[in-house]
Amino acid sequence: MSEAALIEVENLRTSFAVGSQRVEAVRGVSFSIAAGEVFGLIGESGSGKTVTGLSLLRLLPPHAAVAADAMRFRGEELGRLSDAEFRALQGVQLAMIFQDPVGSFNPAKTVAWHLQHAIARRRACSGSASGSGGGDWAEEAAQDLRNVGIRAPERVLASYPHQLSGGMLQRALIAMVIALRPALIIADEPTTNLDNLVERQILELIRAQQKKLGASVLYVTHDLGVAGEICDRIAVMYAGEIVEMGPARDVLERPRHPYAQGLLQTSASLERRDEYLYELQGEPGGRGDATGCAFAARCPQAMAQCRTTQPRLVEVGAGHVSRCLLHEQ
Amino acid sequence: MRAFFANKLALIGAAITGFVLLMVIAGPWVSPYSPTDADFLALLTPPSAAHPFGTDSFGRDVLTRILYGARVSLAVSVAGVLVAALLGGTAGLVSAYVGGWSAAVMMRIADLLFSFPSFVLALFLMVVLGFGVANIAASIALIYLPLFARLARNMALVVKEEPWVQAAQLMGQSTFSILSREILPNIAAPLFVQIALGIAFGIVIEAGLSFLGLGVQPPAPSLGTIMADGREYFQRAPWVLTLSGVTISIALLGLNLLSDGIRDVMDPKLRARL
Amino acid sequence: MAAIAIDLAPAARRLGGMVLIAFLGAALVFFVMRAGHGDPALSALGDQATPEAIAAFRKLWGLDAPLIVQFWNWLSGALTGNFGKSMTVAGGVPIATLVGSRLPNTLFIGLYAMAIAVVISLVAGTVSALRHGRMIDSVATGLAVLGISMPDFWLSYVLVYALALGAGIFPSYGFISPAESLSGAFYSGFLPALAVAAPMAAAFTRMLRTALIETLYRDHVRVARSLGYSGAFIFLHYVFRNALIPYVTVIGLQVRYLLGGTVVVERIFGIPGIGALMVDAAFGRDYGLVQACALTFLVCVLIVNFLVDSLCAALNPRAT
Amino acid sequence: MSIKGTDFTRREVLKLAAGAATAGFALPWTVGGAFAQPAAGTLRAGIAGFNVINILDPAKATLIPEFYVIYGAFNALLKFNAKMELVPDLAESFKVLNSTTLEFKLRRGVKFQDGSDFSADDVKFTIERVADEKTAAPNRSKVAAIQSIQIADPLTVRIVTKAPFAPLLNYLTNTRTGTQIVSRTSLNAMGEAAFGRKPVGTGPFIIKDWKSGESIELTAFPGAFSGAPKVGRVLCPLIAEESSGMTAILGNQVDLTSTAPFADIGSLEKRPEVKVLKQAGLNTRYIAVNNKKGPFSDVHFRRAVSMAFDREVLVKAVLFGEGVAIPGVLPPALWADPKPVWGEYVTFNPEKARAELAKSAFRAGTEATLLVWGSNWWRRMGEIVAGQANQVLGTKITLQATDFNTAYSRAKAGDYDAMVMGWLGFVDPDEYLGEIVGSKGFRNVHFYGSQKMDDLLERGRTEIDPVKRKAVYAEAERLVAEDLPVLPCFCSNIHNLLRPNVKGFVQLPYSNFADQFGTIELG
Repeated sequence: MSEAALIEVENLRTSFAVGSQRVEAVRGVSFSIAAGEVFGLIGESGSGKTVTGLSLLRLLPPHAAVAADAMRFRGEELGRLSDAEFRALQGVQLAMIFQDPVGSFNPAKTVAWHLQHAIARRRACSGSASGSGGGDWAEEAAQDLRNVGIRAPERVLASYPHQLSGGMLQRALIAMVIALRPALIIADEPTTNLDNLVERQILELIRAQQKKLGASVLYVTHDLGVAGEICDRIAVMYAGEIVEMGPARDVLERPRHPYAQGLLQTSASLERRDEYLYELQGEPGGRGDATGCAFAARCPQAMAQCRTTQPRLVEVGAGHVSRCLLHEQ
Repeated sequence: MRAFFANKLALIGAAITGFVLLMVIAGPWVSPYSPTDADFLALLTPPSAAHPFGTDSFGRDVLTRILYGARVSLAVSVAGVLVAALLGGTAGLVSAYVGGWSAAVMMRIADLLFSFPSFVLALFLMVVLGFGVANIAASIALIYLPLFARLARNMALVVKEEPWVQAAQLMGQSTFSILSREILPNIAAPLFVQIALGIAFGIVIEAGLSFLGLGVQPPAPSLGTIMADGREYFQRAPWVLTLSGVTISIALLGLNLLSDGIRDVMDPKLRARL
Repeated sequence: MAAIAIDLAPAARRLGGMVLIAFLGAALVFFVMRAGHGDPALSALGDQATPEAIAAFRKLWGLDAPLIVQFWNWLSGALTGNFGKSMTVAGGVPIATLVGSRLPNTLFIGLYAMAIAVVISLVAGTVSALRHGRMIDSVATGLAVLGISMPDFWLSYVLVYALALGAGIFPSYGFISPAESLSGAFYSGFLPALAVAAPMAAAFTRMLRTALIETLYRDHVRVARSLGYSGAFIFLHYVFRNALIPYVTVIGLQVRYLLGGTVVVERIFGIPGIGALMVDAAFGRDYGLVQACALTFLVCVLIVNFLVDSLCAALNPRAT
Repeated sequence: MSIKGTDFTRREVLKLAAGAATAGFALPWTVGGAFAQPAAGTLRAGIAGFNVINILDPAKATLIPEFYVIYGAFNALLKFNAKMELVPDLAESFKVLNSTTLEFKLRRGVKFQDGSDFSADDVKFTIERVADEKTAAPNRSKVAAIQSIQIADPLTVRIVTKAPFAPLLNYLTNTRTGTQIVSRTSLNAMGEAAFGRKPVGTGPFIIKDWKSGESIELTAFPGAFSGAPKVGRVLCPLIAEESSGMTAILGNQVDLTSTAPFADIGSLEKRPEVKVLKQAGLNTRYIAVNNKKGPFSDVHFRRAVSMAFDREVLVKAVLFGEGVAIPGVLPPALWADPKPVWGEYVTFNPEKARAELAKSAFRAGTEATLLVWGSNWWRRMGEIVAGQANQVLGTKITLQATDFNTAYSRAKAGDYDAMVMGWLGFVDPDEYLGEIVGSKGFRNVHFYGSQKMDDLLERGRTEIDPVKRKAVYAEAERLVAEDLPVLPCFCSNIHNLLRPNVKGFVQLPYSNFADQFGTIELG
């Protein structure tokens, strides 16, 4: 892992207590994100990509257990921080943009209230006047909204969440997160609920803001097209594991793992509006034998040994790894 | 069902309610005493092996009277609440689904009844209509009628818009069949919870009225009349008021825990989190 | 001006509806009361009433007029604020004076009970919601259910014997009107208010707990966490603030039971309130007084409902 | 995946709870302060078991709690002393001029509470007012026998009756008679309605403040002819429930109560914080029956039921021993005769009861309704009578609980079979027998009319000689036990509870109260 990495995760394991059992949602995930890099985490629903993000931010409920060999932010081990110490990082260093912009806002408060408190928090953390701008929070809030492409910030500021459209709210939410000037933004499918046109705008917005602030982004999505547009590097997750990781271009143009290939084919098939949609067989996220490859049961290229041997991540290109026995042959 | 068993309080409530019901149903048969046969040689004897709850001012076995009394209290309450649920529920359903001015009038009447403080309404009716079991049940019914009407109406208004109801409408199902087959089953759960809660509160109303001397006709015992009686000689024989009071609390505790449990189990949003 | 008129229209309509309901209720009371047994003359003149005395009494109070005439007389008086005089409970005292002197006591006990219930439920509901599923939640929930399971008249007795006659901390009987001494009213009204409050506290606690748990898991709370806001800030602005609407609604609904409960404790503790007055009036067949008390209760419930609805509307930005 | 993230730490929870608690409790408890104890020199005399006082004009009052207060604000010409002897009060002396004329010498220098002088004119005014039909006084019948009232001089008044009228002296006492002397000038100045709220008498206490249904406040009248009271102020809370009266005195919220629950007398007598006064009271409790219709119209049926219940059991279970069984309607205390004659039909005897039933037109299985009302002990009375009668006779007498107003209006209308009934506080046998079983008696809701009884009662009214009069009423009582127009049950003790520091209260059997306040001292 490079010295310049903003965040490094090694062997992250997250499990949930369900009844008397524990269900593993993330099973040994390792990655790192460099400063200013957009890192994509791709997979179907239930693959563990969202849990990975939430684990990083300590936002999981009490019945979740998070363990990792290392979780370093700017070289500092996050696991060693107390809740109070960690809270000092939340928002101002590590922030998250959630999937559902409508639900992300406190319905009883105006957009202005949200921005005001976000700005106040940043100022409190960065030491009163030193933050960019200083001055009146309302001015700054309006500027933040303008930055995310809102033309009439005064109206939006005065509005309650239910009075705004989803796209507008997502912009406002991004503005709120940006107002905190975090070093790492975890974006959890922020465009899923939006229509196509707005999705493009939001993506551009995130990219632009990220560049402007020099922030890193952990972009969680199931949409390969989106990932290709915004990400520098990509990790494909399946059943709680990273099955392929590498530069976005490499992974999307030459996927090596059968699952990644399947995903890509589905996506392409969707894009071409094929009469017969290409589909991965089997239950999404379903795990095969605990002893073998998680994907074996659904894998069109599965071999006998796939069910008995756990594949390891193997280097398949420059900075490109994949977890498949095919590569080991 | 599993969620229900996971809810310990609900289980305790079910156990208590079951026990109370068992005692109320079987107790009078098991008891060697009659609730009305007096024994003037054994007035106000303290609890003993022969009379676990002691005797009252007539030398009657207090435990036996409580068992019979609980039966009366429960019956009065159940009757009142069921009538309220039936009439109020129907009124609410009809007004939500059919509408029209008669429905509007029904809801205004419900509003009117709903504006009376509950116990004031009951008390007033008892004084004017006369005391007695039927009138207590009627009072309880009148107190609960608007509640059920509103509940049924509000829920039916929501369910009415559901696609399967719309589909049934398009398929030309009769209004009655839509109400009974499509809407009612989907609003039944909260109604049941309200019925359980209502029965508990009905017992309180009965007991309160009887406690003030406005309730059940003597010599039939009810929990309230036993308590009222016990209050009169509390200094001398504290067990009568105390034990009947504790009994009513236990019965209510069971019913309340149970209805809480049912509600938790039936509320999927809450269930996911508990 | 026009704009204001438009804004006021719904409120005026509501107000009109309230007045209508109140008078319909009073009419109901009027006719039901007269359909029942009993005779005010017997209450006023008592066991020694002679037929002549009864006839004179009926004439004096206009009870010999046709029912509809009596109703009209009452209604036309009531609409102008003249509720007549008491027949049998306080011979000749204007009913408005009677009700006016009693109302503050009932309101005091009611509000006191409400305050106790709110305080208890805020603490118990908050703690059990935030620690839900754990020991303290079970204890608090259990206590809440126990509270509902103690009918007010029974709890009154327990309190009198435990805290008044037993421990000697509170008076066993009697009430000092808040008009006389506010601290005296708080002190002497504590046990009755507590007896009324307990079942309500329990109901409020359960409602608050449910609403808080529900809100606690809404997305916006997690978002607030992700921004690093403090627990107290999040609880106050994100959780509690949004659980407030169902909580306030339930408080409004409970007013019906609250006012009912005051009737019982007023009698047991000897608090001169509207409830006790109405019981006496009903027993004495003091028709006008019963109607006035019923009307007062109705108006109280309607006002509280109106306030609660307004508060809910104010709390809920969607309503504006 | 529905993973939601939030959890509050223990410390946060505690902080929030503490915050909520202080926010809430700060409101009521900042006032704190001590419970205001009434000033020294105030007697707190609780009227327990009643909470309605409707009017305090003696001519119009009917309820016993009204008289509790009237006793202290007024005087009558006569009163009873501690031995229940008739003694002069506003009169200085009286003498019998002839069988129809009484002459009263009035006390000199008596002032009304408004400062005006008391004279013979007020006596004439008072009694004529009660007798006037327009007043519609409930006690009119008590003075109906009076032909004229003559004022010989300002301090001498003669009362002439149409015929000899034996009860008259009793009817001029400060009891439930309505003949308490009111001030003509005050009443005329104030008007009837205002006088009913704030009456003016000669008694030791002035009615200062009256909160309907709550309390009555009295202040001492220093100019009272009976001497200035020793306590300056009396507060009479109206306590609806007798048991609340008891908890009030145990909790030191009152100093004195007008009544006490029968059941608790035994245990209260053992407690140091209260003193229990008790004696046989002037009252009578019976089962009123409808002599006009239903099974009770049959004298054999009445006798059968009367023999089917045990009055001793009633005393034990209803009164917890606080009273005596009686064979008629007269309370034993009225005649200082503790051993009345027990006739056959008022003695418990199941055998004879069944034999008597056989003689009647009704059989086992006969249905009847017994109305009960009021506090619990009245219900218990009905329960035992009905229960025992049903057990012995096989009848089906059911109870119907209701309130007094309903019960009494039904009784007056003749719409009942039987009801529990009783009267208290009267001092003349004619008030009991005459009104209850006399054919014109207004308490005769039984539709009983017997020439023989009426003749006896008339003799009782006109017989001035007390010994002969007593014999007449003894015969009337025997007739009651024979005809059973009502089914006699028992007479109960009367009780007052006092804090130990209350001195000077003399309990009288007619349920007196405020008449003693003038002599009460708080130790």
